[in-house]
Amino acid sequence: MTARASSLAGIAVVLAIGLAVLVLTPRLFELDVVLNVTVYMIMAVLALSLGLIWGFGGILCFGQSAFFGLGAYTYAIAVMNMGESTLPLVLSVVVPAVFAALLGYFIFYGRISDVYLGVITLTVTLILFNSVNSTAGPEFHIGSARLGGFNGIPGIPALNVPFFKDWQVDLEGMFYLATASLLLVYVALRALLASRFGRVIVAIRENEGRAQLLGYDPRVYKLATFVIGAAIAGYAGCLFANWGNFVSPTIFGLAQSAQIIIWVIVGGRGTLVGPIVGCIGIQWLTAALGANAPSETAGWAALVGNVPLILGAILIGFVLLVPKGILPTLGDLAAQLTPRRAKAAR
Amino acid sequence: MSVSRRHFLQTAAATAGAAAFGAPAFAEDAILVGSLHDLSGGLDIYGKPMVDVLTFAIEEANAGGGLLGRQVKLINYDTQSNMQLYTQFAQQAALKDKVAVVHGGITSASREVIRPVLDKFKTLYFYNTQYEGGVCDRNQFDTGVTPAQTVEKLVPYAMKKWGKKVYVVAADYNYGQITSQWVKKYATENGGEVAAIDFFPLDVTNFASTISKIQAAKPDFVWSALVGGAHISFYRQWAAAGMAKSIPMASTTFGVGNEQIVLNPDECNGMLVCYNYFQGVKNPANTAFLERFHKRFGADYPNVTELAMGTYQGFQLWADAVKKAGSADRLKVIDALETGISIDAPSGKVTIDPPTHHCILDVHIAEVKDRKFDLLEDFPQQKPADTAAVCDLKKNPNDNQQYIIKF
Amino acid sequence: MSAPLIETRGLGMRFGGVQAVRDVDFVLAERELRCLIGPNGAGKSTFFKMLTGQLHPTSGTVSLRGRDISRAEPHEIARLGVGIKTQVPSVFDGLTVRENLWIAAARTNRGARIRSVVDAMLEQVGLAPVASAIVGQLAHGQRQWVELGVVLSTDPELVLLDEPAAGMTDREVARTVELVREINKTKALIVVEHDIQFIRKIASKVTVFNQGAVLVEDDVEAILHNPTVRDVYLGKKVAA
Amino acid sequence: MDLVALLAIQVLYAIASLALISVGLAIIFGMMKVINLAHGEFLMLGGYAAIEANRYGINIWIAMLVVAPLVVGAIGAIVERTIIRWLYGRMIDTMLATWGLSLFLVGLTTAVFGNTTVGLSAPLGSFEIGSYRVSAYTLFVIAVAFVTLGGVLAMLRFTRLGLVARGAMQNANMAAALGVNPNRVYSVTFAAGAALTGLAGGVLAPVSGVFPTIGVAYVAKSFITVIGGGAAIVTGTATASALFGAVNQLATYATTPVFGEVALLAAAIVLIRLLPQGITGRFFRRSL
Repeated sequence: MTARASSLAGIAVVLAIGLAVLVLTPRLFELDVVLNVTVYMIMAVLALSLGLIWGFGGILCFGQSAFFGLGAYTYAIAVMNMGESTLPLVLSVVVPAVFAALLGYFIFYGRISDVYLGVITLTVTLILFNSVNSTAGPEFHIGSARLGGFNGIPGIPALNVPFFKDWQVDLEGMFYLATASLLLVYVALRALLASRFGRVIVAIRENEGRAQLLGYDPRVYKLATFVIGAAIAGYAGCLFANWGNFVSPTIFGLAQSAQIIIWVIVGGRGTLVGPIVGCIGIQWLTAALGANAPSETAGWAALVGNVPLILGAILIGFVLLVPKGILPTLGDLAAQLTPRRAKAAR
Repeated sequence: MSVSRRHFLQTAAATAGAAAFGAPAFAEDAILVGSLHDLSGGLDIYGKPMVDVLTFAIEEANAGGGLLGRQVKLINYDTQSNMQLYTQFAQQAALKDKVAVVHGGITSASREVIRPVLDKFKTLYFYNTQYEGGVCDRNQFDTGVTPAQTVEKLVPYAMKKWGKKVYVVAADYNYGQITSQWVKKYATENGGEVAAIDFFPLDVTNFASTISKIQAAKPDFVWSALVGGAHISFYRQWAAAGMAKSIPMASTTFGVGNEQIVLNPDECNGMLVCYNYFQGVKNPANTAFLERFHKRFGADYPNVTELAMGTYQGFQLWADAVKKAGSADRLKVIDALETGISIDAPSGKVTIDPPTHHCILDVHIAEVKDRKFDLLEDFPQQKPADTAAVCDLKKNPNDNQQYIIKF
Repeated sequence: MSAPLIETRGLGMRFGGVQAVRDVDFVLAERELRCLIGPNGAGKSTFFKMLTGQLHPTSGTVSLRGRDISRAEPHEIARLGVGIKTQVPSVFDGLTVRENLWIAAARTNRGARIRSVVDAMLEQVGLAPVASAIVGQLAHGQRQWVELGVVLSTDPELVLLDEPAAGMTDREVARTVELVREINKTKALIVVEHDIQFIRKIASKVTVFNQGAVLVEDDVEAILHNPTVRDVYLGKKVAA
Repeated sequence: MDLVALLAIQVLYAIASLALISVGLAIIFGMMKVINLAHGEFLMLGGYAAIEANRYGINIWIAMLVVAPLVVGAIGAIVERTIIRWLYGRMIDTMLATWGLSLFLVGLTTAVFGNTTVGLSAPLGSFEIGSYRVSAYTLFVIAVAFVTLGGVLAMLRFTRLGLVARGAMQNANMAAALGVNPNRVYSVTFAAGAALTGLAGGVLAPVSGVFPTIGVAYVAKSFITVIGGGAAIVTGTATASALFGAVNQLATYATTPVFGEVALLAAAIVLIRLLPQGITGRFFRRSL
């Protein structure tokens, strides 16, 4: 079947690029690039989690950062208490997943959908933000880990090889772990989407009523998708806490939440590579603009060196010129150039 | 494997370069100074003045022939009030630009993000903001004031002036939490009492119910450790309720974000503050500094803030140490700084306290008056007693943490 | 005798102040083919929605083989073997024809069986040539066939068809008639249709709805000659 | 007794300010289904407009009540023409575009005004309730909120413009049939929503500080209020503000501002769970 062949070819291309990044980055670039790429990979895992639940599950979650932050905080608190990172790693996936299961049950079985769902999830992440943000006092601690409020939790111990406490993952190891995680999550999601479950969630996104009239319970499928997305986001949070050895409440904030959505829109909904591309692109752009800030704060330099101004203008231009997102637009372009392949590419 | 290979390539390239152009060429490169400040996002009110002054200090240094005969170059990062970027840019500054020193970090949160990164990659770090004290790290120097230097002076002064009962409103983060404990300590030690301490996250803008709680408590004065743009609403709402006239206020945060300019005089006149630097400090160094600075940035430049002056002095201390060490090498510069280097800064004499890596400096109590500060009393050469109680880098050079000072 | 396939007792649905369906007693035997007719707004679609769980009746009960399903959710009823083709084609517009059928077939089949069901269904509804086309890009008539295929792919025991011939060409109508007969060999059907010629061709018992209630129930020819029916429905239709 | 009166004023004020910051968004979202993430920046611009106008010698009342809405309304019209116009019916895309716009406006404002802006202080002085002193401006804000909501209601109900707007939002073709250009209606509606937001920004400028990034503090709260209110613009905004404002202020009074905020958010979650279409999705259905 050509569709399957081209889809396998697509996975192969992505894997090839991923492996090339994995193998070549540390060999070709300085450590600072490696560290930057590490955080981009981690954020791309986060982008994939929303890419799944929104792009394929049709669930517009405005609070994906809630699960990301929960994962990061869970890891931080657990590892500071336990010292050994195996269980904390597991918890950083399980806690957000359980939280998502409860929240998802509340949402999907309460028939909350659409923009209302977006507001509920946004509200939840803001509650987390407000709550964690007000834990600066010394009385707020879980075990030996102080929550730190606005200041966050610094000095989070790094992951160790499971069950070998003294065998800690170093910076380069973190790069390999993050990149490999991204590739694995990508492949796992491709497999998930090719499975019966994956096809059904896409069908539910396309036409929930019809899917239900065929005997599928949309609530169950949406809930499961939501939980899977939360687990992935939580894992990304754990990696993030490891990357900077640091976590603070802004991880739950509105800006972080909106950012994840923007990665997915920019990259293209309904694709998996899109969110990755969108995420890395925006992250790179933000860092590149900030890294070249002119120190002059007056006149034209103030405009040119003004990060939000430029980033904002780029986003606006993007919506107007590339409304479908990068990946689908590239797909259309390719389809126009090679009309015969167009069908297979779908 | 990959590491050694990369190093091999670099060494090979460097050797080739040296062979072609002669090794001394490298020594003539500019000395790089990294700046990590928020120039956008919510904290830019603090970051911009700091970067302005750093730019100015470097331009001055270069106009005077540079350091060790080399030009100084500013590598300026806008961290956009984003913690993730602090990490990324600290890594870049250390690894890619290989700067000789990083000046930066505004909140304690950002400092605790930068600090381990620069420790790990062996890059000297200057933190130039007033903060809660307690950081003990041989790689870091702190040029801002800590509570023992300011709160200790301002609390008794205010109590003597207004009375013994104080109500504390503070920003809900490290600095606010710790500062309010210091206020409580000094108030009780001076025979006063703290009616209540209320904490507010940095994005709170509605203070109506707090204001009525204060009215019910009837304190002799209010202590504000509020911080940031949103908290300016407190002073506004306080004045709008007619309280500015009836209950006075003291603060060690007011003015750091130029609140005295943002607010109208009748909203904040008479408030007491205590800092290391005010534009009105009388000494020749300050007069000369202001003249040069205003020439560069215009006479209408709003105000050189406490944090900006901390940054200026931080740069000068570092520059002096580089001259003294005859090198920009990290360990040599640290050694030079640890000799207790001292400069005649616009705020007065500023000396590095070797055991704590903090500064011995003058502090002043001043009163807000018509968008400016009127100096009331000077306290020369205050030691960082709080940090000194827990930190001795002479004895334990490998100590590396932020202590929470118990008292 | 065992319970009928579908039985409603005193079924009613009220929307605010409007009684859309009132007091309907309706019985359908296994493998029966029944047509529903009635003017627009007579409550036929609401009645269908209550049979499939899309609406929960405000009074009365629906039973499927003696089991009360009045409060059941649509997917539960679907799993009991009820399939519906809605008035406006409801399909997965962003997916291909084959994927549409796959989703349906995968509900009741596993593994390689799914594919053979889909292939057979593509033949049966005549969509094999456009199997890889995106459904949203097909013509209205073709989407009707897609929906029929989707419904039949789950192999239901009761098929509800809401105006299956609407918007179809004469040839397509003829094929639909054939298909309905074919389906009726193994399954029960309820067909809502305005086209009397169509109903005549599938020749069955007819239930006439009017103003939310059952007006009369009889053979198709008898209905056509029933004066009351003429008045409320056919008469108007003819006049219109 | 003093305390009850004081608390009543504070609760009313919380409700009024919530309603003020939300009503413009309610119009833009409710009538046009545009998720305006730059809403907070519209408020911020209203504040700057009032401050700047006042600085150039314009009377403070005119600056807040006239200049602020006019300036932000004009900005809204420009934004609609250049950006939103191309995105109708694409709710998600409007979100990305207005997020970009939000960043852009923050950056632009910082570049133009710097970040040390002299603010406005509240006029009108204060009055006493027993042993408490309250800003008289608080009462003014409450009054403005009432008048604004009343005005919008009257506009929608009694004017031809309101009728046409409602028609066009429900069905663009119908408006076209009435001989009205739906694009015009969208423009005017968006500008009107922006103007009301500018008014709120101007009126609140003396209460909360004005600085480029203040918008973040407002946008989530307004959005939650609008969604909680449901389809009806005025009734929805009013009822949701009443609920959330009261919960927020009472919880704040009983505990801390953080808890007040959390209580507001929790109330929003419970509300949407109980009434998945917002308050006016269930009650006051035929209201505006």
